[in-house]
Amino acid sequence: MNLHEYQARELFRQAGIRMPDGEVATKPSEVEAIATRLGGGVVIKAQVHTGGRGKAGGVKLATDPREAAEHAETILGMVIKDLVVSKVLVVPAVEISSEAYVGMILDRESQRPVLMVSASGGVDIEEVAASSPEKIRRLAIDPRFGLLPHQAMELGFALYDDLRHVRAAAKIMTQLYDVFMDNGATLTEINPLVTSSEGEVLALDAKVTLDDNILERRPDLALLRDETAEATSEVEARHAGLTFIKLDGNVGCVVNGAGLAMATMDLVKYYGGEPANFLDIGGSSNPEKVVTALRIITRDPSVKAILFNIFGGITRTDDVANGIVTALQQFKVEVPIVIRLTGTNEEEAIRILSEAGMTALNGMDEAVEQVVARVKEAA
Amino acid sequence: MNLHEYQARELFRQAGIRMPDGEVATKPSEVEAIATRLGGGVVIKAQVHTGGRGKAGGVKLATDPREAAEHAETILGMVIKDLVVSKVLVVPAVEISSEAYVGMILDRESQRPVLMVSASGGVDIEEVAASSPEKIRRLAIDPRFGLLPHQAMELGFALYDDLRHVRAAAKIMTQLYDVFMDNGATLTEINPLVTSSEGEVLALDAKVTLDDNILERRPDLALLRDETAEATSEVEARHAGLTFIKLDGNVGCVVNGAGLAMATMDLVKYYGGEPANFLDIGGSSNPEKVVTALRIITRDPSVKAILFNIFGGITRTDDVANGIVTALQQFKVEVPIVIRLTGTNEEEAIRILSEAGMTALNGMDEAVEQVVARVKEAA
Amino acid sequence: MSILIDSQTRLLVQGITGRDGSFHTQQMLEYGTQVCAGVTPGKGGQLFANSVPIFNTVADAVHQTSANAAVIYVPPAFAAGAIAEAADAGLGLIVCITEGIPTVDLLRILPFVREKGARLVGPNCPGLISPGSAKVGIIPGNICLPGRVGVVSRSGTLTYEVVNHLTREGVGQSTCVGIGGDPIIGTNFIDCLAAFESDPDTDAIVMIGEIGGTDEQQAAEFVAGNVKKPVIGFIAGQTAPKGRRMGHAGAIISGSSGTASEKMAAFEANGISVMERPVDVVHLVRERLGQVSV
Amino acid sequence: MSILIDSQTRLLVQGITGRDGSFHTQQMLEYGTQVCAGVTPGKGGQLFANSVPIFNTVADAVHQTSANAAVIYVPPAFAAGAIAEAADAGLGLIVCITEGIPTVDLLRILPFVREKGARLVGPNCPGLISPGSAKVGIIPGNICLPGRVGVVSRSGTLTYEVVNHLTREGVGQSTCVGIGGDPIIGTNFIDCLAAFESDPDTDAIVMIGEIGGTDEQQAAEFVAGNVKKPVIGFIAGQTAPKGRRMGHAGAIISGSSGTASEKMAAFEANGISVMERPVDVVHLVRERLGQVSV
Repeated sequence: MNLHEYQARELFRQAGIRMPDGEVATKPSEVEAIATRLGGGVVIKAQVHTGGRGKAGGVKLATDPREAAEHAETILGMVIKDLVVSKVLVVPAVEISSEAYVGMILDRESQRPVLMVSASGGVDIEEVAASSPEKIRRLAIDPRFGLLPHQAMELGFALYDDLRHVRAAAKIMTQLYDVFMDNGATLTEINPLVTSSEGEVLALDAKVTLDDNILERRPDLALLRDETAEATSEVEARHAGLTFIKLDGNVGCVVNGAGLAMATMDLVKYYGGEPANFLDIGGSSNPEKVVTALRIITRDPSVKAILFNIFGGITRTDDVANGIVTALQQFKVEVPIVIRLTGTNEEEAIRILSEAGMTALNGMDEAVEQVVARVKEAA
Repeated sequence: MNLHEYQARELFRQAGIRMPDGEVATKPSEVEAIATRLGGGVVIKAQVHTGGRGKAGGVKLATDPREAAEHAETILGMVIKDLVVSKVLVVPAVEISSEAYVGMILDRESQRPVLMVSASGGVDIEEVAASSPEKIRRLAIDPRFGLLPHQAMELGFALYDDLRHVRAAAKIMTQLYDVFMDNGATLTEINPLVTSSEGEVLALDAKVTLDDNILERRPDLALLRDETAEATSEVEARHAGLTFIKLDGNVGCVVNGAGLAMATMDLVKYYGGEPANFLDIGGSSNPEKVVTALRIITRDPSVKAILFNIFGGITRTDDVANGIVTALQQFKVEVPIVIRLTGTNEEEAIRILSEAGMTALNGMDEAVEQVVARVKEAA
Repeated sequence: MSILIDSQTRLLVQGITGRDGSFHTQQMLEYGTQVCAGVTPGKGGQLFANSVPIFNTVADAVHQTSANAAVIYVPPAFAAGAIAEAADAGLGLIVCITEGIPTVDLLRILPFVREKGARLVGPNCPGLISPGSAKVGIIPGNICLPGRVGVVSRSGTLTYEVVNHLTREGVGQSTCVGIGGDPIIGTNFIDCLAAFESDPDTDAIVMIGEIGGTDEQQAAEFVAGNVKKPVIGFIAGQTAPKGRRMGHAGAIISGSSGTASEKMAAFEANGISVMERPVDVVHLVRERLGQVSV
Repeated sequence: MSILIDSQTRLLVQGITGRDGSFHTQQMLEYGTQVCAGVTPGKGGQLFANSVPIFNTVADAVHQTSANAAVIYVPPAFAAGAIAEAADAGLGLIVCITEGIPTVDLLRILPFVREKGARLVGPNCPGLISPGSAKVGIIPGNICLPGRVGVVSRSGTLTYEVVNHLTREGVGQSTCVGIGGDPIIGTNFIDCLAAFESDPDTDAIVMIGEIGGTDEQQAAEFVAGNVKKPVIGFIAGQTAPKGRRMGHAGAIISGSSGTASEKMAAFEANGISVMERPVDVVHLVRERLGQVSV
């Protein structure tokens, strides 16, 4: 789960990371008030879950409260990569002497959190990684010992010469590691980490991605989820225990298991179709999930046919069949449905479907070929 | 540094350990007010740094606020093992179904914190350890991983059968470990850990000893030091950077280094004398320390002669000589002083002493024999 | 004729009395797996299905029954602790089925598991099965057939799909291992490839990967250098968009890295036959085994 | 003719520019110790005493100078970190002089040191000296004499007292090690006894203990089972009261355990000659060496 910058800043603040003051606002008048309180120039930053907000005009410098309000007027309501900006963060403008990068990621290869630092900050770190990998220092941290003081100092010396800056950066790295581990993050990032003209080292941006699995244990973090920043159908799917991702095609897919769901999408493409979505109903079957899945998919006007691909293991195929029948009783599905079912309780499932006037196929290829053909017929 | 029970309770509370409510008081009227607030029966517990307060009458049960005030009257001001009781803790009386012991100590052998639990609580655990060691379960905790959940559960099962009690005890053990590690303790102990008649698991006592070395980093903990609970001369010595412990003899000893100080005391005894104190002036010499050392020792009327035993390494013997001379200018020392100096700057030291009309010996045995002889002359 | 588990495996089930644990224990018993103990704190002394003794702690269970492997069905909040408990009790193989364990718990516990010398499979995986000998986890027994093809996969149902094709065509399996789709897992492709390579009863290996990370690329390099047996590979997620997590926490294309095409290219460059569709597994295995036997 | 350090030791000083660090580095240089580098963050590039290069980090220093041992004089708040840094840089011997390090820091860092394969001496110890070859720490060089008696001690000045007696009587030392008086230390009596036992240039061992803990008792048992060379022992604190910390954090009699008499009894029971007074060291060493040569 991605956090907004203002939310990430709150976690940073709890860990003691030095940052300029800042407040979040939803109206230009609030922005004006905050700018007045802060005094001097301020930066207004759109709070959206996407990169490139700067290029999109979502970050603006204002020299006085009035100008701040004007910029807020422009930014609030702006659409950046399909997301509407409903909040802005207002922070004092800082005179910057240098910009560095400090980030922690979950590294699959070392199975450890990895701290990455670069003296070239303020730019897209993935570009730096691609073009000048030697500019990035990486350190895999052993959670048994945490980030040791000398490790943080060594990385600090990779960023700065001045001992005060080195110590301040080392401290911030330790705090960033704490944010990562204490909140179950998969990413914590400061880009840029700056030295101000007063010689302070400050985090000018805050980025945190949380592990979804931590949210059950941490209701305080779960509260940070901003569902207005997500597609409605994905939110609905999550509430029903499904994983749904909208794609650009026209073949709706309902599958159990993420790997099989991806393989199903791939097979649709293989047979000349285009998947309209990724949808995983998960391991434990439940007719209600199937109903929700069908409801979400049928809402998408580009969907011309729907494919069920169910390999019953823990998932009981009769539950899925029941779900389909129930859904069709609850609402009308205008597009053809092709059903592939095999595995646990498959005979019962076929019986349920045939009672409702439907048939099921046994092979995945066969089913995909058929659903693609149906879409072509519809066109 | 030993904490009072009420201070230890505060650390326990921060870690979330379940305990009965309780408040500290210095006057019977306060005790009465607390007992009224708490309602029902209360226990009034003397806050002193020594064991056996129960046997000494420092813990009393009161059935109502009036009786509580009466007990407080008795206990406040009571002297237990040379310590005056100036504070009492007032807690509600709890009906107890069982008493267990849970403690963490710093274990030298494993170089780890060791958790000890016993279903036989509420009694002197050292006695249990001596008489029925099989009744105590011990677990050395690896700080790289902390107290793992299954370890705590296993120990919980050693105390209780009921799963709710087991889980509650396991949680308390984890919290007790946190108190130990988060505050740099060398001992954290709950004796007794009880099950109440309502089925709760509660800490009925709280004992914490802090590592003196943590205090510089943790001013919040340093504030907990209760100098009224220590001998004045030992407090004065600590402020001057000395370690001083009063003993029962009549030969005052001023030594550099703890091992040499002990060996000096032993040698005094060997030659028929009795050391009046342990006093270590520490590694870095400083004439002011020597002055304080002499002031503290000469205040003790039982001291009949004073022995300096200084082996100069980091300690400069000339600094010590200067300290002696300065002290004798500042106040009169009525008893004979025998000085043994050797090592760093020893020639300069001898010059300083001889200018002041004193001589120094080179050998430790010789010096000790002489000081013992002086005491016998004085007798 | 298997890796990691066989008919000698003495299995202990952690969370045996839970909903999933009891259902799948029943399944494992029916499959013939030697389930010798269960653990549920507070239910020590009871019996599961009138036959399997239940203990309060893994240590007790191991002491009483000489179990040598554990499978874990406890809720996510307790799963990392359960893994540690199994490792601490000296179990050599720990299979964690539980989904939804906070990654930070795994980061903390994996070094402990490693120090104890245990092998963890999963978490969030279907477990493994050595057809005809033993099943540990949730892979349906009825889709498997004893034989000489090893299967290793990041996925659950996709594995079933592939295994089902093999079985229907009479191509049996030595062992099928689901390693799980999380970013942090105990046993990876390379571990399983190495085990299959040295298993005298495995002739060919099917490896089922997906988008995200670089495990398949590293596995491919490992194959080139260390695996003589034929390897047939599949990658799910050719049509997956960038930056979106495709169900599995590990299935996400970050930037330009972790794409299916990159992984398939790595397979081909290192002598791994690439399946375009799951169904292709049968003819590719036969083709490669034919090559080898020539 | 020594243990742990000799004329080949290439020493790095952590905290070389501090008050204690600079004073003792000067002393070590004068004694002839090969001090090849110093570390003080922020002073990298400078020179100490116009000769010893200073680096910002231990890693840099080791990389540039091939140092193989470190001595630490940094303040207590940074000392555990400095120990970890030295271990992480691959130094095999780390001598920590610093007094007052929170025990909890040591508890956390010791497993790291051990995993890195480093030996820590101390903390809160005077260090060690191999007379005539090298001195690492603060033991005064002028009281030592090259020779064949190994000395190991929990104490500082008491060691000097004993060594001084030996030297005055012409009994030289192979190495003198101060292991420190804290409850948690890196190197204990047994480690040093084992090293002296296998050092061909040590003929007899003097062990100076004190009240508190059971290290001396364990060492005595070790001597009985593993040490053929004569051992002469001393215990300070016969007159110490119970329950009071005698300066050293480790020097405390808890309950009835850790008393001097208990320790002296353990010495005698295990063939260790017990010195009543420090001065007795000379005749006991001579007596025991005489016995051995008979």
